[in-house]
Amino acid sequence: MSAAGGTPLLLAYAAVASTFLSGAISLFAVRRHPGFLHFGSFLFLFLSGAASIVAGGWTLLGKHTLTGRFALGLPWLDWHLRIDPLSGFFLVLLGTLVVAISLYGPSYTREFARGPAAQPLPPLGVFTALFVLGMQVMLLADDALVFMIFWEMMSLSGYFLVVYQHQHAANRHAAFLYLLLAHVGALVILLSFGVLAAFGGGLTFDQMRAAELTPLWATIAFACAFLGFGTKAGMVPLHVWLPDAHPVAPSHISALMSGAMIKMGIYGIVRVSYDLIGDVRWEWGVVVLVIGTASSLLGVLYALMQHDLKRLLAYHSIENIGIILMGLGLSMIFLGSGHKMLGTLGLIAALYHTLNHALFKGLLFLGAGAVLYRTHAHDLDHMGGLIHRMPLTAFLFLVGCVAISALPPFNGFVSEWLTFQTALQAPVLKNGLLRTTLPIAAALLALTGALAAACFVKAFGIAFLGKPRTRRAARAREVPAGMLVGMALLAALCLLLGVFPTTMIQAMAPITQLLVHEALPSAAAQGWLWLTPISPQVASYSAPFVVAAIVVVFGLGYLFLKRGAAAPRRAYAWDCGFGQLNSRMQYTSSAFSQPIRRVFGGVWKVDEQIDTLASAGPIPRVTSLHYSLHTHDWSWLRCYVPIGRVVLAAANRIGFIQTGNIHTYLKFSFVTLLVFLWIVS
Amino acid sequence: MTLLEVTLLVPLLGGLLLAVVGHRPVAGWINVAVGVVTFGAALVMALEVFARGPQLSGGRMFYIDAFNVYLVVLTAFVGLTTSIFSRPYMRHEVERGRVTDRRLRLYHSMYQCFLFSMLLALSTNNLGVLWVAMELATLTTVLLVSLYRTPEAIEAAWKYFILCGVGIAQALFGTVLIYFAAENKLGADRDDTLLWTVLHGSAGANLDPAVITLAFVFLLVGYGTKVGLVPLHNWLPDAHSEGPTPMSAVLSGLLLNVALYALVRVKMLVDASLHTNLAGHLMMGFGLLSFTVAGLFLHRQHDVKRMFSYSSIEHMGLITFGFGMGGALATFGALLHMTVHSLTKSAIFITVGHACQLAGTQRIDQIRGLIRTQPAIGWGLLIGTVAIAGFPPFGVFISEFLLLMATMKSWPWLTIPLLVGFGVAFAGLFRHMQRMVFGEPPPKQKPVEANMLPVVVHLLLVLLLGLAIPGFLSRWFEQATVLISGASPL
Amino acid sequence: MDSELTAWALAAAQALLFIAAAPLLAGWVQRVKCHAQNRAAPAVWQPYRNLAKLLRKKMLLAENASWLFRAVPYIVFGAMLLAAAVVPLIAVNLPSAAIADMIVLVAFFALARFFTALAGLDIGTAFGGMGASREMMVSALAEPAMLMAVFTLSMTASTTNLSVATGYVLQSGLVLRPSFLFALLALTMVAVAETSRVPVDNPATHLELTMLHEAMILEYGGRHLALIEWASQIKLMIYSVLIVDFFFPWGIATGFSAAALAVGALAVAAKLMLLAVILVVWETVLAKMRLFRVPQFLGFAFMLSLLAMLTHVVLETGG
Amino acid sequence: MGVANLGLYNQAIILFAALALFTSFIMLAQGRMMPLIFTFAWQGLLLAVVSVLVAIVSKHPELYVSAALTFTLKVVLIPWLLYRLSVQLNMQYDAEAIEHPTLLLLGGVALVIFSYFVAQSIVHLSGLATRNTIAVSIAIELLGMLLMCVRKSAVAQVIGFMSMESGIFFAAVVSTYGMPLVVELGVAFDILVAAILFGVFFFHLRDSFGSLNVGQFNRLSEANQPMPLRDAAGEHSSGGPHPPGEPS
Repeated sequence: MSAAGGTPLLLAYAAVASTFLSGAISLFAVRRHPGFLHFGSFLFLFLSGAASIVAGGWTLLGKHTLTGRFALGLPWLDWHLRIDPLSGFFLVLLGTLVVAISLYGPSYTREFARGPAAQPLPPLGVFTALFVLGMQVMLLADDALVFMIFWEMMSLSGYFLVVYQHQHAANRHAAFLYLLLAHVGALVILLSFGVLAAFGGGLTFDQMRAAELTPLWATIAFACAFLGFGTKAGMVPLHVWLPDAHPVAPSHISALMSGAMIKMGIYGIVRVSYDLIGDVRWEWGVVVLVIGTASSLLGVLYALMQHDLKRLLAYHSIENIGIILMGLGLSMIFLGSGHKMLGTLGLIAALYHTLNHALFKGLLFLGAGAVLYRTHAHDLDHMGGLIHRMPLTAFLFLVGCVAISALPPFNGFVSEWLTFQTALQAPVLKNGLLRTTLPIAAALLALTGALAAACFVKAFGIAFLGKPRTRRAARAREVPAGMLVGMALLAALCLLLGVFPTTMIQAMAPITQLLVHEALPSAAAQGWLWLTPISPQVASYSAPFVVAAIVVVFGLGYLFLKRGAAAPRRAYAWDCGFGQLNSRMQYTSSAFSQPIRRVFGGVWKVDEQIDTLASAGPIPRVTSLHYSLHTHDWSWLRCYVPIGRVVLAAANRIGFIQTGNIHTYLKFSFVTLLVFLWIVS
Repeated sequence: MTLLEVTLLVPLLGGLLLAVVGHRPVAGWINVAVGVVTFGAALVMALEVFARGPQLSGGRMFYIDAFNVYLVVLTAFVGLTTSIFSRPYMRHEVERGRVTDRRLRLYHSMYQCFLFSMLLALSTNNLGVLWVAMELATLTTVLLVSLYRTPEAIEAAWKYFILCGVGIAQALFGTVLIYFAAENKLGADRDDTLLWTVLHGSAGANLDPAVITLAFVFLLVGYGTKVGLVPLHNWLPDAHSEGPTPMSAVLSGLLLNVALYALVRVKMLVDASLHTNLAGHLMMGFGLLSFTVAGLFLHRQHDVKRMFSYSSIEHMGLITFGFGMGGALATFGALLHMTVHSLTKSAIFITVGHACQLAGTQRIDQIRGLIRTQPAIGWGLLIGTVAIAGFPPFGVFISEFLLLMATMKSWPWLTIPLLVGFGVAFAGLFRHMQRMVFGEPPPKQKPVEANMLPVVVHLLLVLLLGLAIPGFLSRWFEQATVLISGASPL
Repeated sequence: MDSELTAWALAAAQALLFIAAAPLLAGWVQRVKCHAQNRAAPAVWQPYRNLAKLLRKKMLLAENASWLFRAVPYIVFGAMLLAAAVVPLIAVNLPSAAIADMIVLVAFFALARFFTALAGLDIGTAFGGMGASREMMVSALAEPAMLMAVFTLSMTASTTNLSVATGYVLQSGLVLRPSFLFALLALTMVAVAETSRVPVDNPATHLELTMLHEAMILEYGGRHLALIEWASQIKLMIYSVLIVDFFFPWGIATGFSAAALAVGALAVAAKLMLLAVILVVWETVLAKMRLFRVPQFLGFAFMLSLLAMLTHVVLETGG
Repeated sequence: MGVANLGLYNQAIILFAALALFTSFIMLAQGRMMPLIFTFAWQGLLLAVVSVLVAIVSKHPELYVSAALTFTLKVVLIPWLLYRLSVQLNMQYDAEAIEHPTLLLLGGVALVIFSYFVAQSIVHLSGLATRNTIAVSIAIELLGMLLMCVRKSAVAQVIGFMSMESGIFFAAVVSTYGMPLVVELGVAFDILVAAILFGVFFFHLRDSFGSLNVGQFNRLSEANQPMPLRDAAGEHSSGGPHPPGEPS
């Protein structure tokens, strides 16, 4: 590696080192001086985040590909590290979130230092650091061993973070499920690497790139990788761990998990299928597209039924992973059938959405954390009216909602728009089936988008608007500045990436250059103002204009309508003559989603209980009425419960070996002996 | 007197000494001291061997090569750390009145004799003496298993005694057959014909296949019983769960290794003379069976020590599978796995011992909230389990990684049962683990005096092995791998 | 450069004309409707009078209305303004069309709807929530149908740019495309749902059980209400213009000569008047359907647009 | 070669081997305690005699040692030990009912055939005229194991164990003129210790179980033990649908 070019890698090392320091500080100092967590651990976390942003950005813009080695690991296999545009891109993503949470964390973790949810702080700091460390080094990994070590380290420290508040059985269950699926997934990934290594004759990624696979084995390798990484990414039907695990972790960790960790699954899929295996086949693309579509649709439908804010957000992660996968699938289809440019477009759309989702999902989880911090409520129906008490948080959360609902001018829209554009190029394909399925997938994507909008109207509306539903919500205060800064950073980025997509896409060119040796020259052909992915004739979008127009309307409104007009008078809303409106007359979250529940009947397993308490007397009149609604996940009931049953049944049957009767045991060994003697002679 | 003699004699004399003074408070310290001396001698000897290669000593009675020298060191080391742990542990048991002075004396002296017998088994050059030492190991531990004299303990000890006795008898028959085969190839000076160096030398190549095959079957069933391969494993959970915890630690940490060592030695002979892969296939089948069955058994356990003994069976199965598969990568992985497993597992048993004293029971459903009551124990148990479940950055992961890779290379479809096995075993371990470690502790649960030093040391070593294998160690492994599989992974 | 400038000027002018003409269309529909239901009809200018009245009115806000509630009308109006700016009314090839394509257009509607629904929830009355929830449900079903229909056109014209697509249809002359037939039907049904007309919604009613759109904006008054009303009139106009542009583009100006523009203006005016009459007939003969019949209605629309797409792929490109 | 044209000594060897095999059968069928012990002693005696004979035939003086070892252990020490114990535990008169004795004996016969079949593949190595006695030794060993498998009484099991040992010894003698001395001594030592330990255990067993009937030992059985409780399974992935993950 060239002397000047070496710096990004060194920066990355620096990032890793400071993450490590942050962990070490919490391990040794925090028990005695909790202050160190806030001003030592998180400080170094901040540095590490910044360093990895710089390192990643430098590599990305400088189109570097640098490698390094450490004499660790196996005697015949050093640790190979390498930073290239792809890993650089993901390092930037990770770093951004890390910076955000390191600003947000110090105030947020005070909650755990005392009060009802008091927990020992050192584990939190240590495992947060290990979690980030795992992801950073995993991104730098250039051989299967290092990759797997740090991949598992990420999963494992994630487990400790999920189970951090281990008093609740629900948390333990969630953590267990999470770790189980993560472990199995990791083993499947291992198999995929095993195939590549067997053909490439070595565990380093270079050897794997060189491997000449037969189509069958290539498909097997891809399938293993897709399954394994998909488990981490949370694609349907391997997603069941996600909505359990993400909500129960501390919120800044949930932000990291939903924002960064599941993206590592995407990274893995891209790395293995585009980089290591190399020649992508369109059949894979179809599978990825179908699974992606299913994930996005089911994800959002399940999200609609949730009334736990963080759980709702978790299901939206599944939805967005689905959208990313759709982009990848389209790109694979086009690449596999020889349309490089469109393949590149799909890849860009997918990666762009990965970054966007990291930003707004991080923002939303931090916002949910802020609400939790003040109201200690997970349930939407215990919030309400917060926009009056915590206006800034409300505003930032709203930004997140608009962005994730794919509404212009924010970033979520751009990437979905790119995905649409890719899908609409279906006519260039020879295969008639694909030509029809791609637009249908696009239409389902539209459905997803609309449902997501509905879901976030519900989330924001029920949580922040209307009247406070509980006393705690009524007494909430704005959160400390640190948390606001953390969220504001992400919100600003959401807007920026939404308004200047052209610049961003230009910056992402090296990635596609690296993976498919193609870029999108046309994207910026008309200058930064116009985004024209394919050609100005085919499609164009100009976010700056949108912002300008809305600003103009506000300006005009101010000039002509507001100025000079008398200050508005406040009055009570019309109460139909029933006396004062109170907070219980508002729509609840489940009421809001009830129409949609009726429309898409069979998607959920709904159990709905209404228990009324009637007073005794000649004419019993209902004194109290309690309505509860739980929606269960079919894939859980249909796939996982049976598997668990089978295992337990097997474990139950197997007991017969251990009868406790010595004669049986003797007979076992006697028979074994005789059988073997008989075999050999 | 040579280092080897020191390594062998010190434990023996220590055992005799402790047979006299074993009940005194100082006995615990003597135990530790003996351990220290043994370990020191073993280490220096290992370095010598490492410098000068294999060496014969004691009139060709003893043979030390790369394969067994690191096992000798491992045995001495785990023996030492366990003795460190057993001092406070046994004191606590005495206070609880579960152990009288006589039994304490018995315990201490038998502990050292047991170590002696294992070291003898490892270092001898004579297959016959190897057998004698193995039998001796059984005899010395039988009384340890029944130390508490509860009906369960007695029953467990009886089963252990009978089953291992029978198994070992088969092994003797196998040895006789090998001798038979060797004797009529090189009829001259009869006392040499059982010497490993002679058999494995040029002479070994042309032993009669039929006899050797027969012999291997007997030896496999015999030593396999001690390794704890399903379906010969039944003694193992009982013995582990009923005996005192230090004994469980050395049983699963060391004895199983030694038995497996014997098995592998024999396999080397058989491969040399047979030129088919019969032995390997038998071992693979056995290993895979044990691996899967033990994984299922993990789910149905109520007793924490019993659970971990099943996990030992599982890992022994995996190692046997690895050795059976042969090939440089697999063998290297298996050797590494032997090491990390015995380190981790003994650490776990040490922690479990303290945990049981803490909770006053071995029943899983009555152990709660360790991490709250005594974080050291809670975290120790948690991290130990994480390590044994094969999570990086611990060494177990590396060896499992290598084994999986090797399997993928030579038997791709066998990776699927392995995968399922790992998943099932993991679930079995953690579903119990979480309930013991996490949650709210029962009202009046007090911390106990615990010496976590051994645990920390073991786990740090395992961690080190996971991150980087030191040069000399890796060269040992490599030499051993070359010795066993005839090829080098490097 | 100079032509560039004139083009932009024209674009601006067209956008202004668009929003200026929107209430007129509404008024026309109203008037024709009254005639059809033989009631005394208000003047065509009535909507202007209403808007003026509302704009003059003094503001009255619910006591717990937040800043969001007051921001929403401007956002909604802005979104509609943008949408109006990109739809070719009297001339194609205007530069403003490049700001946004069909998909973005749909997204503008979604943006407006999103914030309207939030405003509905802000006050915390039961009606607001009800309206918001129902509106989101309906739109969730309408959007894919609409996009599907739009995709059919864009796949035919191999562009999603409105103006380019219109130009394509225009210069390819009269081609009988089955896909366009289905797409037209689907788009019309979606338009009816989206502009909250009978049978999906009834803009005239304030009966709680039937309200969708009205329920959300129930708490608005004064200039806010004016902006929102105006925005929904623009929306109606946009949909009508889209339909006539895509399926009957003839007469729309391709060059910027005064004559061409005049012709274009006249043509579109005529077409819109005709369309309004059809709409009125439709609204008069149909009755409003139950809320949970709406999904079938929109499902049928989606089916039609799917059919359009398939016929396009199967019959028209012979793939 | 048939028996007829062997030397007298070899014929004697074969004869005694056959008798030893017969004694194992007797042990298999013998339900009462004392005769069992005596039969075992007889078997030891026969084996000792055989090793002496082999020593004479093959001029291997060191076989006398192993003969002596066999005699002292199998004929004197162990039977005496067992006798003393069963007197002390006053069980010298108790007998156990063997279920389906005929079936058992037939099984024994089958084992003999099997061991002959196994031995076939290896006997050709042995230079001895009496090579087929290897089959007998294997048979004795397997029969000993069979004895352990079917007998309920601890003493019977010990005897079975010991007769396995003697079978192996016998194999060593007839196939290879015995093992190297050090091994023989080691083995003998182990067996001695084992016998003593068995003695110790009889008392423990009696104290904690009240009888030596090992058939009743099933405190450590897992077969009829239920799976861990439901709430344990609640931690497991088959814990069924659980309420949405909000803590509390």
